[in-house]
Amino acid sequence: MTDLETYRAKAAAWCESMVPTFGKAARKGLAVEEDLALGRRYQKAKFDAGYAGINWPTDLGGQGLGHLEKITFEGEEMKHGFPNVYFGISLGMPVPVLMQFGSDREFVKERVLKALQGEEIWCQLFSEPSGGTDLAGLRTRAETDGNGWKINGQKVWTSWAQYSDYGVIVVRTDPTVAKHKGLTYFWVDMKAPGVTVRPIKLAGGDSHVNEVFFDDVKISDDHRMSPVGGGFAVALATLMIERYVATDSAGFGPHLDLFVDLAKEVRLNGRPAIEDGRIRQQIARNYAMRAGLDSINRRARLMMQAGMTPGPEGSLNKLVAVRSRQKLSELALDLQGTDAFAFDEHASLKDDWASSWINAPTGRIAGGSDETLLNTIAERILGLPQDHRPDKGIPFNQIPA
Amino acid sequence: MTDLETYRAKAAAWCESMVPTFGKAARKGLAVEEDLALGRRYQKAKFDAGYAGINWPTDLGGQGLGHLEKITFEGEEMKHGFPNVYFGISLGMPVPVLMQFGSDREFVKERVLKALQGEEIWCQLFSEPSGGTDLAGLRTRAETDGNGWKINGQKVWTSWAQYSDYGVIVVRTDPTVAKHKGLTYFWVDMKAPGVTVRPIKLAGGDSHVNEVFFDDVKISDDHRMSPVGGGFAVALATLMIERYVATDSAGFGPHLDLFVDLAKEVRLNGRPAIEDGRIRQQIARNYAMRAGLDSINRRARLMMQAGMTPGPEGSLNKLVAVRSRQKLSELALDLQGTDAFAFDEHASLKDDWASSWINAPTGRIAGGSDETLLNTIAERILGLPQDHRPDKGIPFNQIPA
Amino acid sequence: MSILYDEGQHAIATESRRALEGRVSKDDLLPLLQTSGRYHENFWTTAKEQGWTALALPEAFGGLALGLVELGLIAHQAGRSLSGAPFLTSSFGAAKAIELYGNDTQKARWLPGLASGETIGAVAFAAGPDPLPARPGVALKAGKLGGRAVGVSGGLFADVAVVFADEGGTSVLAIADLAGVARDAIDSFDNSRCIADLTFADTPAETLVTGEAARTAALHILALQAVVTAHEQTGGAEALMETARDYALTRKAFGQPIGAFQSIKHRIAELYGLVELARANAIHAAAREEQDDFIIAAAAARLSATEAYDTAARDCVQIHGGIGVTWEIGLHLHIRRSRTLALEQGSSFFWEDVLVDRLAGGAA
Amino acid sequence: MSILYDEGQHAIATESRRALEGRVSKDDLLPLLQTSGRYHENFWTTAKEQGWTALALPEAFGGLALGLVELGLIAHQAGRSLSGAPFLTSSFGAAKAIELYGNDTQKARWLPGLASGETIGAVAFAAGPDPLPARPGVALKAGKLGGRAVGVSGGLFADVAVVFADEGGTSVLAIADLAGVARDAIDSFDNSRCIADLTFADTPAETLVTGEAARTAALHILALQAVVTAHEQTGGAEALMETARDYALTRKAFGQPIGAFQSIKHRIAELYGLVELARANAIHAAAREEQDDFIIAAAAARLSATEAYDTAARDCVQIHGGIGVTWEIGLHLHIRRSRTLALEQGSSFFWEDVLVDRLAGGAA
Repeated sequence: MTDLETYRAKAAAWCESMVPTFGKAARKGLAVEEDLALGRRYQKAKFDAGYAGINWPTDLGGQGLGHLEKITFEGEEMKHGFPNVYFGISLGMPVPVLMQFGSDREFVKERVLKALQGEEIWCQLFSEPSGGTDLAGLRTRAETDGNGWKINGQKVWTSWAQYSDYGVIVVRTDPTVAKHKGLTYFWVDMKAPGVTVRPIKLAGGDSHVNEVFFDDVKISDDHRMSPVGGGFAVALATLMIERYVATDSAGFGPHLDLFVDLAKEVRLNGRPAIEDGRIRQQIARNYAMRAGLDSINRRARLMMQAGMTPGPEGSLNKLVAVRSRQKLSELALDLQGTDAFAFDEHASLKDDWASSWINAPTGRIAGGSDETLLNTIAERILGLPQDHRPDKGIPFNQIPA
Repeated sequence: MTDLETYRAKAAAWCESMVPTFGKAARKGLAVEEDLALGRRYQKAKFDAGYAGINWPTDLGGQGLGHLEKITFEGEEMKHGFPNVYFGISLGMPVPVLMQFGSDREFVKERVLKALQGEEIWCQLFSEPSGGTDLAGLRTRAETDGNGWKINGQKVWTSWAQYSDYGVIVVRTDPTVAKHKGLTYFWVDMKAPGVTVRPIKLAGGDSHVNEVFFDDVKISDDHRMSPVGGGFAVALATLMIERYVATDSAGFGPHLDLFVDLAKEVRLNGRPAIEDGRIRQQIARNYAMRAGLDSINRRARLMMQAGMTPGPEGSLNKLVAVRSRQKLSELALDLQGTDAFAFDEHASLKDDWASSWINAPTGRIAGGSDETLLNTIAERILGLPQDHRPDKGIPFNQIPA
Repeated sequence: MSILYDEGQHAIATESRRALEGRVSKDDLLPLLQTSGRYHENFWTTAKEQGWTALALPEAFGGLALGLVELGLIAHQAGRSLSGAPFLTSSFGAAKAIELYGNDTQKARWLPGLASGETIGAVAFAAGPDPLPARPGVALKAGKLGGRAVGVSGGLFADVAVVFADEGGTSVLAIADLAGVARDAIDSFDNSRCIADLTFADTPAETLVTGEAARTAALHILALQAVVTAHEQTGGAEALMETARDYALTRKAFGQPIGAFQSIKHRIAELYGLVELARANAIHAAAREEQDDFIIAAAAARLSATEAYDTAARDCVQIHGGIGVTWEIGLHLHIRRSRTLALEQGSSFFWEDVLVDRLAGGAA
Repeated sequence: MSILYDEGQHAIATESRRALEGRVSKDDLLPLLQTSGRYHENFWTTAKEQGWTALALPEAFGGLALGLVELGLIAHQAGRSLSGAPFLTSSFGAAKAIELYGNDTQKARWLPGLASGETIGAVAFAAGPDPLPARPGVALKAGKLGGRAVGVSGGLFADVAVVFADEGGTSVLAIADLAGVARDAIDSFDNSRCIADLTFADTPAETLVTGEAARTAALHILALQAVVTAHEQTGGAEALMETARDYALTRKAFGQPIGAFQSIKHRIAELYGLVELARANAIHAAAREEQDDFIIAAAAARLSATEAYDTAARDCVQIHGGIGVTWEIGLHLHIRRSRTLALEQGSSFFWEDVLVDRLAGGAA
């Protein structure tokens, strides 16, 4: 066995051992708050076993291993449905950015350790009501206030803000310059006076995203994580990290095997559905698409292993996989006919077709809509021109609302 | 029987009687020039029988009947594959525009009569190499020359120009104003000195379109059919007429019955293809789409009959039907496997899948690409904003090339 | 569309639209999702008051003797404003089965109530994936029904059901009073449809049609309902297309309305095409009720309408971005409804097969 | 892609691209369309000179002992520049059949010529719609072949064919010298493929495999060829995607490059996605030649590649507008080739069935 295979075997064994305490069965029927509490205990267990911050520096509580060990562990972990969803964004984007750009290193170390152990959660305050795809168009502002700053405005779509202790935030500090030049990046205490979090209920019924209101929220200048006016670059760095978050060729929906199983069970036009060309075509096409994404992902891993930078084709996963998951889930409901009506709001996206279907629109929009992803591919990879943007280069406060 | 049913029956009988002389069998193996000569005789026969210019005024040689009689006759006529393709554009757009905008009425009458009898053919000189979808961006220019004008420049995609006696043309007479304001509309003698026609061979092998070069072509001012600078409006009127040219829910390709027949003949995965869900799905989806288009067309006819203006949904035919014909033709080839290789360049689009397939791209582009049609629907019907057009309002000679 | 609506029909469209827009709103509909066993009573009261329940039934039994074209107009408007109960279609289906295949006693017993809307009808043909099973899950024996009908829309409140059942190996279309029948409410993603599993146990039932004719009759009833549903789906798709357009005109990104971006405007233009094709096929099918080609026309209408509503639901949300997936904006009411209606009268797979069997002369 | 190309493999890609770009152009290829019975001799000479014919064959018979991965690299480049003859795939298929299932005498007789390219091989399995018919159209009886193999790519010039035939009701894979066999050139939409109907009449042939094993062997050969073809299709799709991008950058409408319109730029971005998925699957399949899951990987590669090339051919022309459908610009060479390659190793229908049979454990 290679070192990595040994590592995988050990990780698999540990994950197995956690199933009785933290697995799907243990979580069944828990209210969100109870599940979160269980999640914090799971995160602590991960930390104690050396599976938290796998590729983070040891002086900040990490394990000092590589990206490959991290995704190897995650590959094993995702098989069991542990309650780790509350920490995905926290440890995925804001905390790494804090590690990179936080100025007070003692403070940083303390926060990172608490986040790794599930004691504290961080959120990321980027999107605003006025512009989902247009990050640089944000309106939340910070004005100087003595030696510090005073924040006013509103963020939206902030995942897990209701359980967060801290957040990273991009705000406008200068409305008189072009829109992407007047932004600055801070961290904020989510429990500070003037911060109000209001959960947003989503189409599928859950409420993991929030509106966050800032009403004269005062912060000192040591909360600043970018030069004044230099926040856009740090925000982009955060988004780049987002790209490397685990991919899933099933589009975060059920595995194709489950569709094959369904097609074997159900009859269509008097024969098993698996014999029907329409179903066969969907299975074959989805298999080919997912196999392609898997090969791209495997190649990216091999490249990282060889010390190379993976190609831009990794960006296809989200676009292609989630969009096709939506249609496949619809088809699975069609196959079930009137049996499909029975619906469990708390069923898992990964093994329930109705749940996968009703949450698919959220998946397609979160982390970049299809249109945004296509623009990115066209412009960044293929060198095609940017769309017309009438607000380009115009001082922010002169752009018509 | 209603009057219209009587009319249809009579038209059907006449068409039947023409089959021995002008039908598919009679045309088989003819060179293009021979087929054109046959076509001229057919057009004369139509004129003599009272089926040319059905809805045109009687003082110009027409029959003075309605649009309904016209499309009724055409419905019968199209069943037989007569050699009428050479006169479709001539009598469809330029000659009607001449009737409407030609100033010398004696001249107009003479031309219309000759065109109706197949003696003369008119073409329409609009598109230019620099801009397929951007009519107002044309560069061919006419400068004043004594009392008349002198034309220089190049047109392209001009159907049947090589057999045309006359053409209508839009040219730029003032490059110093915004691009759609400096255009003027003329007719030209295609045999005049300085006119050069060069056929363009198309992907499918035929050459019905041409490049036309104008080199100091002199015309007198009575050739003018619009105010100076007012040519864009007349050009648009021509294009509006184009919309009402006969529609075909088969996208000008084979009827769906032929696909059903094919699916009954061939076997797929060990069973007749007609039993395969993939094939059934294509048949059903195409049937539903075409049935919808047919219903829209029938309703438009009923509205005209009732003296009303048909709705804008008639514009869907070209977009939807031709695009889907392309894929259906591909599938038909797939179904034939290695039998599909045998290819007859002269086979008919209406009953040969390979011919339909290889000419489909031309069909999708001619008369407005998908993108242009979608823009038109979005802007004209739904009121969505125009795309960004950087050249809007800028004097033509100041637009960067 | 091979008919032109006449003045009376235009009036029905206008009047029903006005009535529904005033009385049904997403604020009423959203709470219904979170509980099973409730429907939008105001919607159903409106339907009864306006005579929509009576519309397509014979005058002799309190009906208005109009037809599928007129009922389609109502269904279109109900689709636009998201009707709050499934009975318009299910009661119509049950009533038509009784009108076409019942005897005078049966008609006299059930049709007046169904016409007034006081009686609610259900149609229980499907067995899970199969809208018209070769071997139904409910059996008729000596005038009594036994077995389970799964996922019956409106079943929770229906007084009478037309049931597709098995009687000693042959099919039978039967009618049953549901008074004593056990119903289990299904918690569905679209709860105002009042979907229930019906458990028949020695339930008295009367035969309407038996044998191969029962299958033909059941398909005819299903097709009638499918045409009503196609209008409802087209209405829903149309409303979503308009919502998407309105949003694209007002919402700005990068300094211009998002409707100026071709990815958005072309998507909406494609929806326009799907809606118009669905509309044309739905109206055509409604006008062919009495003709030989009715099943073909109904299948085409059903397929176009399902495609239009499914696509519009997907795309309208996508055009809205984040706001589109919030509970409060209520677009998910259409997402849910589009899927319910896609399943209720048989999936697209079923109608594709029905259509192709007829186009190909019965192959497969 | 589950392998990374090594340095040698990168060199093969670069070198073959350079060789082909210098020697094959649309000006050579266009005239070949208008006559049957001619191929691009310079392409084939290059293939022989560069050792591409020998690439994946054993050293003992003059081969270079490289594999499908390397041959795939060549095929990708041939697809980019539109190869002028089909023999790279057909000779490889015939050679592999002989290498894997032939005896020493057969190998010694045929492989050296196939490796040098002096001998041209063909594979005659299909009967019209069926790439691997249950009852082949050619029969083997007492060591002689009779019957007609329809639409054999390369058949017009092949010296030897591997034939899937019927022998008294069971399948057989046989090898036949084509010296005396009658060939009728097919006038096709892609004439440089040298497609012919082969009429066998008392043609001596030797058996390679019989019975169920013959079918398995034939599918394996078809899969090997499909993987080579998938690379060629991916290359063609990639070239079209790049052509579309380049055109969108230079062509202007309404005062800006048409690539600034989202309908154009998103279409090209979608092509990018299709090409990368096809590439990933093709390389993966090539690397799985010796593994249990080879047929699955080959089927996935084949499906992705066909979709990518078909779509790229449709869209690239559409993006070009009128100029795209002219004879001279030559995009129709890709339109034609995309369809030829989609048909040559069995249509997508066939490979969908092959794939699903395996994923579902042999159902249907």
